[in-house]
Amino acid sequence: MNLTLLILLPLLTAITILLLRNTAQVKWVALTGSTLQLILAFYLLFVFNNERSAGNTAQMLFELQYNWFPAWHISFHLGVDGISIAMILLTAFVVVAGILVSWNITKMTKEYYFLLILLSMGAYGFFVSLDLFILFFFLEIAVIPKYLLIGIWGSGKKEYAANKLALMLMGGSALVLVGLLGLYFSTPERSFDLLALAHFNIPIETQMICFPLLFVGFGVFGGLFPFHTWVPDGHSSAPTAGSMFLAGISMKLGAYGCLRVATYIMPEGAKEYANFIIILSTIAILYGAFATMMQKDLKYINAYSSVSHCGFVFLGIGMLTKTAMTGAVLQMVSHGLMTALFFAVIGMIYERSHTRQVNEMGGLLKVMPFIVSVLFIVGLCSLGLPGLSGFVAEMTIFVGSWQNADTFHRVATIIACMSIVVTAVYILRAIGQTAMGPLKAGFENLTDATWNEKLAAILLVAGILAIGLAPSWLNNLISPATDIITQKIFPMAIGVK
Amino acid sequence: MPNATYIALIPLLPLAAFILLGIFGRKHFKNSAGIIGTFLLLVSTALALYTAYGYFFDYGKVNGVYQKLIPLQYNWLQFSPGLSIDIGILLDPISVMMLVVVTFISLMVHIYSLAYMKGEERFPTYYAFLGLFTFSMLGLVVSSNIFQMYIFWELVGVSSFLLIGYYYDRPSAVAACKKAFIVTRFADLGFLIGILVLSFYSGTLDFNTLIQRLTSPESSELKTAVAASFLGVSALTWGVVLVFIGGAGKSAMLPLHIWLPDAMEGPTPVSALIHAATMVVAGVFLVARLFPVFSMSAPALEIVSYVGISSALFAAIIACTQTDIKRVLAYSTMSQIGFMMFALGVSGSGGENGLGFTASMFHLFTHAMFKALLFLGAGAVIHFIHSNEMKDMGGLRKYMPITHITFLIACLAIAGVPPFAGFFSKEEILLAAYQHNSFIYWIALITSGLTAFYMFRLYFNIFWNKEHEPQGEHHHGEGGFAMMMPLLLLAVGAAAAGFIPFGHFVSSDGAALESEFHFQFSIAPVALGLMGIFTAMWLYKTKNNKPDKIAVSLNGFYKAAYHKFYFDELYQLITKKIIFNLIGRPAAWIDKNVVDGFVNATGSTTQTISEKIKGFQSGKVQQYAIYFLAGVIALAVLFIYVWK
Amino acid sequence: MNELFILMKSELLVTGLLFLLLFIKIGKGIKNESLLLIIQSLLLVNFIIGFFFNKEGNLFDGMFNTNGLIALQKSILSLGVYLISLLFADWFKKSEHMAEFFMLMLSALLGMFFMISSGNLLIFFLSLEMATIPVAAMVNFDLDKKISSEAAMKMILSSAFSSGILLFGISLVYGVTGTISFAAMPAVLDGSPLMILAFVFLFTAFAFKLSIVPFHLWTADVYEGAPFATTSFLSVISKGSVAFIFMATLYKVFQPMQDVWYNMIMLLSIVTMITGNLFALRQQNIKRFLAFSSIAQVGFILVGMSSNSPAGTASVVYFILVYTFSNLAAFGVAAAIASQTGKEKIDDYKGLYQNNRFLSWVLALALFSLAGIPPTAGFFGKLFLITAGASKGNYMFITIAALNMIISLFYYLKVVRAVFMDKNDFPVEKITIQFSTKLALIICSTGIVLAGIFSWIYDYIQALS
Amino acid sequence: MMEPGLYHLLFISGALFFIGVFGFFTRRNLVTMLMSIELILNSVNLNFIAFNKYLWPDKMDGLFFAIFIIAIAAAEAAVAIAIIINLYRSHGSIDVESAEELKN
Repeated sequence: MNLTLLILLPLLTAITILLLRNTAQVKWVALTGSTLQLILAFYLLFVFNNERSAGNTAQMLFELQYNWFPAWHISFHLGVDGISIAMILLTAFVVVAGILVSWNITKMTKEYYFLLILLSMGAYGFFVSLDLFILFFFLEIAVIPKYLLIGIWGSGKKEYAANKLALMLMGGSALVLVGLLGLYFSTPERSFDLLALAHFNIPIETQMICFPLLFVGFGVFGGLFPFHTWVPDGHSSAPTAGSMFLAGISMKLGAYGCLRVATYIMPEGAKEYANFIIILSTIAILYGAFATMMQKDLKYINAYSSVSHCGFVFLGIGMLTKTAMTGAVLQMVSHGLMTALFFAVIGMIYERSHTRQVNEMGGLLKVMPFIVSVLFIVGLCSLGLPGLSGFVAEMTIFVGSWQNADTFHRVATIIACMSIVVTAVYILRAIGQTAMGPLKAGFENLTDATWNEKLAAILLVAGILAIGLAPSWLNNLISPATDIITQKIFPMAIGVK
Repeated sequence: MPNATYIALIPLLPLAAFILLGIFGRKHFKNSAGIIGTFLLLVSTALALYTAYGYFFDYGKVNGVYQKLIPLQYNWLQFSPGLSIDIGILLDPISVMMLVVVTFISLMVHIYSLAYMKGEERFPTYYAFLGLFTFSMLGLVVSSNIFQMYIFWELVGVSSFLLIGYYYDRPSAVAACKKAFIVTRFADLGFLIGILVLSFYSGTLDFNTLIQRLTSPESSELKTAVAASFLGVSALTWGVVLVFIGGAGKSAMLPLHIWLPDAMEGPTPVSALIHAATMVVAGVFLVARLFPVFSMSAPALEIVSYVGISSALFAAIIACTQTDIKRVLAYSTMSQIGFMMFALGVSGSGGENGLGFTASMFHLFTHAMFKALLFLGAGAVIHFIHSNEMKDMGGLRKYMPITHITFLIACLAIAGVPPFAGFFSKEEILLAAYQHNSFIYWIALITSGLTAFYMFRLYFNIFWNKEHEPQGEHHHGEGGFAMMMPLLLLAVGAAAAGFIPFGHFVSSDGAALESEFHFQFSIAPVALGLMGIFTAMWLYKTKNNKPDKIAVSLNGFYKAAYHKFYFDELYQLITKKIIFNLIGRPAAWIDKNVVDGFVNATGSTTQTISEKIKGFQSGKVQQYAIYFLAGVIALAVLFIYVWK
Repeated sequence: MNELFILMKSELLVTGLLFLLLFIKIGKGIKNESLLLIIQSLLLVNFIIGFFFNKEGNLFDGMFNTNGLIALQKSILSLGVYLISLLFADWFKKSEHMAEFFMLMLSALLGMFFMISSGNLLIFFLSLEMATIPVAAMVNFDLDKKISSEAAMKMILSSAFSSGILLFGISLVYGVTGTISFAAMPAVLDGSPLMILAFVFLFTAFAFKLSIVPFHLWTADVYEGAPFATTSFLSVISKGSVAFIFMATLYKVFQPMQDVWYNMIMLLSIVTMITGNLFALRQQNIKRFLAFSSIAQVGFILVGMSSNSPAGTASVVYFILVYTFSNLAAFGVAAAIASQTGKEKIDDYKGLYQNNRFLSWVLALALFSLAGIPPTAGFFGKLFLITAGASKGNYMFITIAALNMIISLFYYLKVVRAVFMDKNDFPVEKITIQFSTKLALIICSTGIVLAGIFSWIYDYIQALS
Repeated sequence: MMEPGLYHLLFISGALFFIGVFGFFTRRNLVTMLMSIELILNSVNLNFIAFNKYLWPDKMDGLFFAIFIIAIAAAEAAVAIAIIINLYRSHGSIDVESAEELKN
């Protein structure tokens, strides 16, 4: 399969949208484009599995290389492994759902969908790039659409939030850039190629400098503590689909970068700094959860909980075992779906009740059973209920973390585990106040979800269940890829202990 | 080997009910939901009984020892080589016994609810949740893998949450369901970490392998697990104690019991199913499942027994003072589970030593019958009276004769009066305690006296005491056939279950355990029980002021017991004051002011600097030239003298 | 003799144009509209011819050099001038002295061509003055505006002062080395203190032209006071030409002193970026805003320049091409708005998107390109500059440069925010855009989008340098 | 009478340079400032001539340079004066302080 299709299809969709005049057409084109992309993503999964079962053991499949800037040894190098496919699937799901939930946007519809599709293109491109330059290119492509989405269609202190987001992400990418250049110049042949860099042993001194730069840089995108402060404001000010994209896809770009670029290319650096990562992520997990407990705005609740959940991703990476890293990727996918769904539901509630303050709501289960049921599902997923994706991911991380036998890792793992209780507290608090209890006056006439909202919710719930009920397909997809990464860190270690 | 398909159907049919009713129930099965759910469960129960029959009498026993069979196993999630979650079915005596108990009680509750919940707006949802719960509980008991158990453990928790919160528009129900979930979740944390510890040292998550590796004396895994220690306690002990914390949370053991009384906010049949007969004994089941490993660690067993006995006593005392009938039952449940727990704690593994184990399981079995009966009976009463409070009841024996009789049977059973079921199981427990630890035995003895007292206090307060004053429509008290039938069936169970030679089927090592009946030994407990009953009769059979007097004379103690020894207040303090105010609020504050503040400060500093330096651009061309020349000179000086 | 025509073809062409204009002006028979059309087509011809008949060689004993790269640089400048002639059509048509303006511009362009080709300090100096003095007159072209003459005064006095400093430096160079020929100089440069002093003097003259801090103070005032056409000429063409020759001088002539100038450039680059950014943060007037932003951009150009390698040359030339597109697009939009509404404040742009979608998108695209956001060419330009700069291994420097991109993004976004997000009860009305302006804006936008993605443009530059 | 050496000339030229600079910095009248610039340029001329004569008598670059500087100075002055006249028209003054509108 030609991977450029994954980038070209959204690009074509975006251009078509720009050329259209009629808003209804715009919506349908966007939906068709993104649905095709979803089908394409599934097709990719299918052919990937076929290739693998046919015995193709190459690290990356469907590689494609085109010399882009030969003078700089920049090539348009694409390829996928299990991790990328997982992320592509995630993106495809979230994009379709995001487009569905924003069906009723009336303000500058064309521009809105254009930006959404552009954003998704950035994500697809990012996940298939094997050249760090184009990876960086796609990483940055996504910044401005986010800014505009928040700034134009957002609510609340949107301008502040949009600015903060754009600037902090830009700060992150500045660090990434410097780190990338460090890598680039450390190789004799001056290459941005991910695989070439990974096979070349980067000098330790370079790793010591570049690893933190890249990790923190990508970490800003991924909401790494203490660089997460754009997350709550950004998420809560963005329009529904914007929040979904931000939390569901964008934050994953950062985490993916941390894993694929920083950790994979610089194993020594990863080993050296693993403890810092663990400390930061552990703090993020628990502190994010506690901070969530005090929030009253539903979007803030989900945003802070994203900080906490993304902490798990970093924890998984920092633990440096194959299982934990697999868990980290699982958590990326799981959190992506879950948080997108959460934001979608919040958006649906907000559209009807015109408030996001939990204490102003109550008893919504009575008037909108579908929406609230979805809220329950997503809440339960967030607190790690078995059968839903969150559980699989978190448990994989915990089991993987526990494979490190020393006290430090143990303590970190236990602290991280403690968050499952705190998560339960805030999720139940939020759900209890909004969905349960006596119905507040003025909410009697609210309606339940419309077809597009139902479709979006069902799509994402299906994703969550697909991982939650039968995780092994995803696990088997991811773990060979994470194995390669950990093998590079501990060349001797095979499997557990 | 049995055919795995139909065994798998046992849990899957309730799941089917859940999916069917959960998704389509509201629209399509508004009225038929109960029938559908009940029918599916009926099939399930039949299959469970068939399985039990097959296991106990056909293929289960090899050379006189019940085998652990795994007819079905499916690799669900592979963590790393050797470490995987396998969803499977493990058949051994306790799981088969639990299959029967769970399906049977659940079926009773399903039938009972047909009448009890009739006309509820969310009737299909109710049956969907019941289905989910039954599925999860069945999945839990047949787990072949410790992680599988954890999975279903959590699912059980969530179904409990959903059912407690069934009346979601009542703030108290909402609070209760949250509390139940969070408290058990807190305990699950221990379970989870325990799993991590055990799996790390055993290198597996599979129950059989895990038990085998951690118990055979020559295994290297056991040696490392014993040798490794943290804070002076061996890793093995840590592991099992942590797992026990999980069990204690689910089983409402001290001090994690606070959710159970509140959980009575759910519909009464739910209380019967979840909070009396099945889910709350999951903790006991967990300890029993891992019993061989527990028995490798003496401190862990001690903890189990002391937690069990103190919960038993503590709950019994509180039960004597409560006036909400469901709460009394809740505390009695807690107390009885305490019995089961300490029975495990005082048990040894294998042969005669395993008496406690068998006793515990036996009590679990009989308790399920009579406690479900009690709850359903109480439900019938509540259905009639529309109140949970004793003060609104009295003299109901005339209005609800069947309920009255069955309730009485259950009370006798729990009080340990021969020949009812409770007598046999409790005797065994006391015997096991007597053989191992006399301190525990004495406490247990007192507790069983108290049990008789509070149960009959309840009984007399409901059915005797003051006369009932019928208001308006309340002519016939009984709730119809659907409600009667389960009561009767369970009453039969509560009366007769004791005669099952339980030791033949369930024992710590699979081999039959001949339990002897010691007549002399039974005198003390039975006498104490009768004493409790008569005290209750003296105090409560007719309306009088003796109870108040006693309450006054006990003053402080009574008050403390009435307020459940202030555990709720303590938890309130910890959660509201400490967690929210001392951790949550500062975390949120720090995020807003320090972390975020730093970012904002960077922004505003930049702005300020930008404002400050605007003077350089003064608009005076001569000044520009001065800066120009100054720049030239500075560069020249810098590069000629300083920076070579 | 034939060679002279080939090698100096651009210069001769421009001279020819100049004279043509002069004659037309004397003739006085043509209306502004048609004259502008003629000029535009001539400038287009000039730009196109720049790509043909290119040959490497030198004339007059090495006083005049040319090669493929230099020809390309000239083409970029010609392109810029052509775009300016298109962009500000509205203003030109209203102007009484359009022909004079073009004459001045072309003579400045001629000076720049010579400057880029110069192989000798004397030619360099002469052409530099030739490129400066007409611009001062161009600054004063809004004759009835007070600030226009103030700006012109500041410009001419400052540049005269800087010429003085430059000349003093040249005299010292001459004193120390005895030569003013670029070719002969590297052999005799010794890095003595006096030489360093001389170099500093020379350097500051370049720095003045490029608006490097602290020699930049005239920039904002002049940009603000000057008419849009002049401002864009100053900020794009003038700056570009000086950057080209500055780079050539550093790489070829002062190669032996590269340790000294590397540090100097690094230091000034940092200071320039930071100062430019900090000043730009606060600006309300769009011209002044773009002035400071262009100062910050120069800081970036210095990063690339510091690499002292062909890659550095290529990236600087490429960046200037990109910068030409981006900055001209921004100025073009601002001028279109200003010429119809007289609004030059960023606050006036609030709600611009409501009535002027095309202008808003072009402006946004231009600003994103200036900020270095993909997929615009500005991203590639900045990245190549930084990559080139990083080849020296000085990561502190690179980090500071990269972090400065954040501040710059902040203020570019400020404009974007005003255009797209802020509410305004009286937004800018629908603006009618001249066809030629629109054409130029489209060319610029296309350039912004495609110059990066189509990598052969960069490859072409790289091949030449 | 002593033959003036290179250093004398350099001294004078240096002095001239700084006088010019000082004048440029301090005078308020635009024309005077322009004259100060002329001083600077002349100091440079002096430099060129002196270097040419004393150090590199065989290379005439300095001499040519000086001639060109004079020419350029004239051109510069012409444009500058034109601008100053225009400034006078609009501001009514040729005081440098009258034109400080553009700032910050």
